[in-house]
Amino acid sequence: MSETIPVATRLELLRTMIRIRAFEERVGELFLRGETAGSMLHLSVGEEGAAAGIALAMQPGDTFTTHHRGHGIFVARGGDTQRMMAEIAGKITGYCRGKGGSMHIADMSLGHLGANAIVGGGIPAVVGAGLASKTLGQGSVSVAFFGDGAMQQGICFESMNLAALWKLPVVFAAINNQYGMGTRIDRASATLDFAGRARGFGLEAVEVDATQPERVWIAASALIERARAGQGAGFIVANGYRFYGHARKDKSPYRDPAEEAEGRKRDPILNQKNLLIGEGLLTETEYEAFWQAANLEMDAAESFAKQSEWPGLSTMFEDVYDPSSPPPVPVEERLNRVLGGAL
Amino acid sequence: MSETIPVATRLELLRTMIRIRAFEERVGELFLRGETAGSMLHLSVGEEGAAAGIALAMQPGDTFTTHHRGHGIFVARGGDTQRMMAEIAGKITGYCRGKGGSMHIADMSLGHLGANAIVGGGIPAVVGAGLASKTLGQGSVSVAFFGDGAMQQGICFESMNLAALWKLPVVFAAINNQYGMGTRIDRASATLDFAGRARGFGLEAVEVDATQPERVWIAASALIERARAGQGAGFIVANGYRFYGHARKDKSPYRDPAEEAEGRKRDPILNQKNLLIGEGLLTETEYEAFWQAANLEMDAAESFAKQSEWPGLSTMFEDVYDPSSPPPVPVEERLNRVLGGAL
Amino acid sequence: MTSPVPEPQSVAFGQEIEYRAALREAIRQEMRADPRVILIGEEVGRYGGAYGVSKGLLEEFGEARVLDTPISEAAIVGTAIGAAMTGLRPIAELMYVDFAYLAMDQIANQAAKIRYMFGGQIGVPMVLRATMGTGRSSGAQHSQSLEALFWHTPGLRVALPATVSDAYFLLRQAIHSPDPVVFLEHKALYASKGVLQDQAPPMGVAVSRRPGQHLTLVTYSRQLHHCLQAADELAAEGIEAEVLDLRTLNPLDLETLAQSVRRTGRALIVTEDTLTAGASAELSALIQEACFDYLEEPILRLSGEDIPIPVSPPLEAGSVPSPDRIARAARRLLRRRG
Amino acid sequence: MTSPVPEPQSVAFGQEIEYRAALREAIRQEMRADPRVILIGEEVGRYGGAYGVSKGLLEEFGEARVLDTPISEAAIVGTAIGAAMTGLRPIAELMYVDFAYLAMDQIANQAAKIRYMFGGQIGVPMVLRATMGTGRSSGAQHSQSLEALFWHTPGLRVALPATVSDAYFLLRQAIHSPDPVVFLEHKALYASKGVLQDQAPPMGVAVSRRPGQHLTLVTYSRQLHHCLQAADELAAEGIEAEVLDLRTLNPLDLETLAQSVRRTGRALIVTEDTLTAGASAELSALIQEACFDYLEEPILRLSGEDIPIPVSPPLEAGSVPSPDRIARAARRLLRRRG
Ligand SMILES: Cc1ncc(C[n+]2csc(CCOP(=O)(O)OP(=O)(O)O)c2C)c(N)n1
Ligand SMILES: Cc1ncc(C[n+]2csc(CCOP(=O)(O)OP(=O)(O)O)c2C)c(N)n1
Ligand SMILES: [Mg+2]
Ligand SMILES: [Mg+2]
Repeated sequence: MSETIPVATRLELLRTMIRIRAFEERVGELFLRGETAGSMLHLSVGEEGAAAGIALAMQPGDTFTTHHRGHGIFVARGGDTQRMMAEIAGKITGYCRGKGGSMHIADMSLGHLGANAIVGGGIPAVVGAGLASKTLGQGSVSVAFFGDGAMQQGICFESMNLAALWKLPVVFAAINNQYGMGTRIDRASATLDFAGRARGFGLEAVEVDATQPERVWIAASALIERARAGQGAGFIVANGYRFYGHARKDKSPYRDPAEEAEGRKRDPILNQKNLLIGEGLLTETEYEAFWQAANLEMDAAESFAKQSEWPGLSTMFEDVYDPSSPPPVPVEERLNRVLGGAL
Repeated sequence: MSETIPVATRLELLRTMIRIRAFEERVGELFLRGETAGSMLHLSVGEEGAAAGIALAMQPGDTFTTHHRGHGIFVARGGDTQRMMAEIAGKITGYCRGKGGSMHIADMSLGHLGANAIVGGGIPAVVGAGLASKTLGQGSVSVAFFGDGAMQQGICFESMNLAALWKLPVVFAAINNQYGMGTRIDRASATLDFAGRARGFGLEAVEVDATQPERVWIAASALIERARAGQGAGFIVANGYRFYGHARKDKSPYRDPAEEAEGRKRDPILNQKNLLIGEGLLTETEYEAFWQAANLEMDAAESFAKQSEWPGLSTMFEDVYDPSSPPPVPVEERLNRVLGGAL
Repeated sequence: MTSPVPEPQSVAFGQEIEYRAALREAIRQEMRADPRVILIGEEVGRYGGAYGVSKGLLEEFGEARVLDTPISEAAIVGTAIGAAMTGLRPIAELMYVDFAYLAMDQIANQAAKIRYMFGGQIGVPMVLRATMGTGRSSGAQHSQSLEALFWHTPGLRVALPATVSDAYFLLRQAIHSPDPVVFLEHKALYASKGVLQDQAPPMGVAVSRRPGQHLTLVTYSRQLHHCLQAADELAAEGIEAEVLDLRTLNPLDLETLAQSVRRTGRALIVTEDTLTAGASAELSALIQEACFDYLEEPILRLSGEDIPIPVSPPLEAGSVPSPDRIARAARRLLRRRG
Repeated sequence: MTSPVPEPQSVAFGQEIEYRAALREAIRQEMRADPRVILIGEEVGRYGGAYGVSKGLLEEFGEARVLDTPISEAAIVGTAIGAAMTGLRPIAELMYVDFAYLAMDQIANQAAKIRYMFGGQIGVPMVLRATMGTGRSSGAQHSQSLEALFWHTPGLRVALPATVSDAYFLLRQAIHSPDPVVFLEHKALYASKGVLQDQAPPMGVAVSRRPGQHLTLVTYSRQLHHCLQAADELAAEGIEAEVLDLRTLNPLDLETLAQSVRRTGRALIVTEDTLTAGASAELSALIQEACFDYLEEPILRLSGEDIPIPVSPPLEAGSVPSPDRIARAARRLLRRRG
């Protein structure tokens, strides 16, 4: 297990987390102004350490699935923030042509097998991706990202067992932000030792502090490379805190204000900044420059999303089936056929 | 935890196991002669120690669900072998009026919430029964019986977590006969430490040798009484061997003959017989008398089943809904209405 | 979390209230009347329900009867089944009906079949509440209308209240049902308001929400309101549409339905679920069977497009029936042969 | 477990073989032709499949391509989905279609919707095989016919082969499909025999299995054989029934169906699934819409009773259409108005 971490990676962790937060804050604003599509927007502010730490430990060609709070992970995996923002706004230029929105962003070219609005729904796909990697000798690892809430979904354990049984190049990554919606983990889970639970399914399992992104990166790298080497599937739980409510408008009345204040102090960005500044690897100016660049990037993403068009009504019928077969017949056309007397 | 076991119970364990085996052998013969309903019949021969040991540790009023290999458990819980055999034969006098067959025997008066043909399907119901017991102060414990195969079904773990989280009077009982159909457990499960897996969900967990029924009884009693006392839900895995094939006609070509021969030597009935004879608590004559009584009981059950009637065709429409509302309209009657021009 | 003995508080009959408040009051009244009634599901307690239906119930009835669960849909339904078989009267909630797919074994292989498989020994008196439908751009996994699945499963009752009074009374009736009831609440209706009447017909009775002699609009749930709007538009043009609210699909009031269509000779079925093999197919088949000799025109179906629900607002809105599209179809139905 | 290079063995075209052998040969041919094709499910390997379909495939293709799984239906389907998205062409097997209820989230919320939700970026080229239907007194949880669920789900193809040739060719076509195909094999057909033709029409083409001018019997899967028997009986009485085998519900060959009913003026739909909101409802609605002006008689549905499937043999047999009941319904359809 490598305990050393290149300086470039240490800086990249910080830069990535800043980009994630800038992205999340920006889409949060758009949401509040009614400029995103849909009633739900889940921000990963506070959890950037888990996303950046694990995502940067992955290699090009690796695949992954994410959950409803998955923007940050994809930003860290190289997602195009313009197309992401356009998708969240429901525009035709978005990753999914406006059909998927915030909870269904995907990008096959970057190995993103898709975000999922079903808690736990995207987990077994990584078992399949791991199987394909092994069978076809692709050399890739597949990582499932999900929240602590998914640790109570049966599919999570069926998937773990399969991946471990078949020694697939797969890693399960639970981002534990202490809550599933309004339910604190100790009111949802009979035990809080998620790593122990995963060991019960034959996984190499490790628990890390998500607010220390370098520790996340080191632990994730070890698991991912172990899995890639054919030594078995792994599990990592990264513990952090959800700074905002469950969805953007939720004020989390179910959380203790003292707990919240405490939780928000555990900021992975500040932790990493202080670490790097402390070691003389970063200056305040450089830190500010990261932010400026991130904000400029998000300005561009925002205007791209705004200037993009809505999808045309007829696109609705596209993408149900492969383009080699005809699209579904619109209801309107069915009525025409019936009333016109034609078939 | 009580390590003492009354002599009466020790003898009752033996008598019960003999009745189970006599029952299973008998329905197996009926099956081979084509005198049972349905293409599937799963016998628990070899596994009587798990059934008797756990079932006799339960109290009147306790409830339970079973799986597709559940005859033995219900015999041990007091099931009427005549009505059981009639049900297996598909007759109107059976427990379920011939509608359920071997895999769906149930008896509310004895707390049998039902056998299940879905592997794992009956498990969550005991969580509900435990909840009702706790909420209404019923004082009962609910036990889910299932095979090792169900240890790979997600619903099993969701149920375990809930029962542990809410400290319900519930016990999960896995009867591990080493195989799920043709698949040996080590080809189905990434780890074989099922008790450890259950602990990952907050359960008090214990592993026992199912071919030593007294040990099963002692362990089960402790778990059941602990659960009844409100100290939390439990898990017991009882390890044994399936003497016959998966279903009555399966010759288990996928099993190593040496393994089979070895497995069949681990006979819970002989173990218990030898134990009791060795301690001078049983004579060969008394042992034979248990068998004679059991065989007579099964003769009576067999003739009851044979002499019973098939259900009349119209019973098909009964029991879909509560009798206070009308039954479904038969297709025939629908056609009459259409063709008669009446509604 | 325990509460003092509840005030003998009466419901706001005759007043205008929200659909979600009507649901809440129904649960509250039943929980007060019967200690066996419990509410179980994700976020039903502290959060008060994803759409606020159960706000205040945890405070009144305590944690033993209002149970927040982990995210384990299959176990939630399975737990409700076991509880219903052993003396409780559970109201289980799935936050979105789309999640029923995670619990379908418990719903369709267990709850629906237990009475039958066990030869009538016992029923499963539980209610399964869930949010359905489009209207908030929630995407393909949070916007479905899956009533046809449940209707296709013998043993399940299916209720789809469209009005405040039905939200209240059908839910109370469902809680009293000896058989499992799938109770589908449309997300676009939670904030809708209406006068809570002091009574409503039982399950299995369709209600004519508007008389009319030229055609019958057959519908339920949110599309009732679209149909009523369309009927108003049509009335201005001299077309009088009867608007029939089925309220429950199982039991179904085929008689009222058949009588109306026999009178008008024209039927337009309006549902929000995916058209193919959906609820409107069964309704069309039933009407055809019962009214063959009376039909002036083909029975029409206006339902959701045969596509997953897209997020983008214009696409989502365009994928299900609207008042405008209903009115247009109705006009064409009357115009074809003069 | 690895095997020598397979013999270039040709399939038994022109010979009589069993339905299950036809399925096996289809899988074998595709696995030989394309190393990306894998078979995954419970007991598909060492056991050779619960109904013997995959006997010998493990020996030929090895453990890397014929994968015995734990009893984890949801994960089996989910794994197939992920594999299909990353380069494999999985054939996943559910031992009984009743178990689809355990995997419905993966089937209906994931496999069916992935192409759409992700804006067409990728499809899920997988086949989901499952055993359906009555005939072996297997009870309420092992005997269902759930094609309507899949047909109601946009994004899924649905195939229901009735003949040996269709078992072979439709399965090969399904493996080539860029979209997920639910492939339903009737348990009462596995041991049936027929001549394996050297070709069959593609998915989406209905086949007239018997010409006739008096009425159209519309069916698929096992009920095709019941319909053909009934048609023989009827022919002896001078009634000529056209028997239409739909073969696939999605895509559906509505044109052939409509043409036949327009010609005969009478349609009797025969399916084994539960009648209410089942496949026969959609077929009835479609025929009514396409043939309204041509119908001499109401469209009839002969389907499974609205009950769970009972175990007791006389009840099970009485709960689904039989040749005798089909013939009787057909006679009445022709007799009503002389
Ligand atoms: C199957 C399913 N059940 C319930 C929900 C509703 N829901 C969405 S997010 C969420 C909480 C998830 O908690 P967690 O997995 O910890 O992720 P987090 O939101 O904390 O990132 C719930 C209950 C859902 N989307 N899918
Ligand atoms: C959900 C489900 N999947 C598969 C099956 C088919 N099946 C019936 S029994 C069985 C093996 C079960 O093994 P186990 O749980 O160990 O019980 P055992 O038969 O060994 O008693 C299988 C795969 C089923 N009935 N239900
Ligand atoms: Mg969380
Ligand atoms: Mg076993």
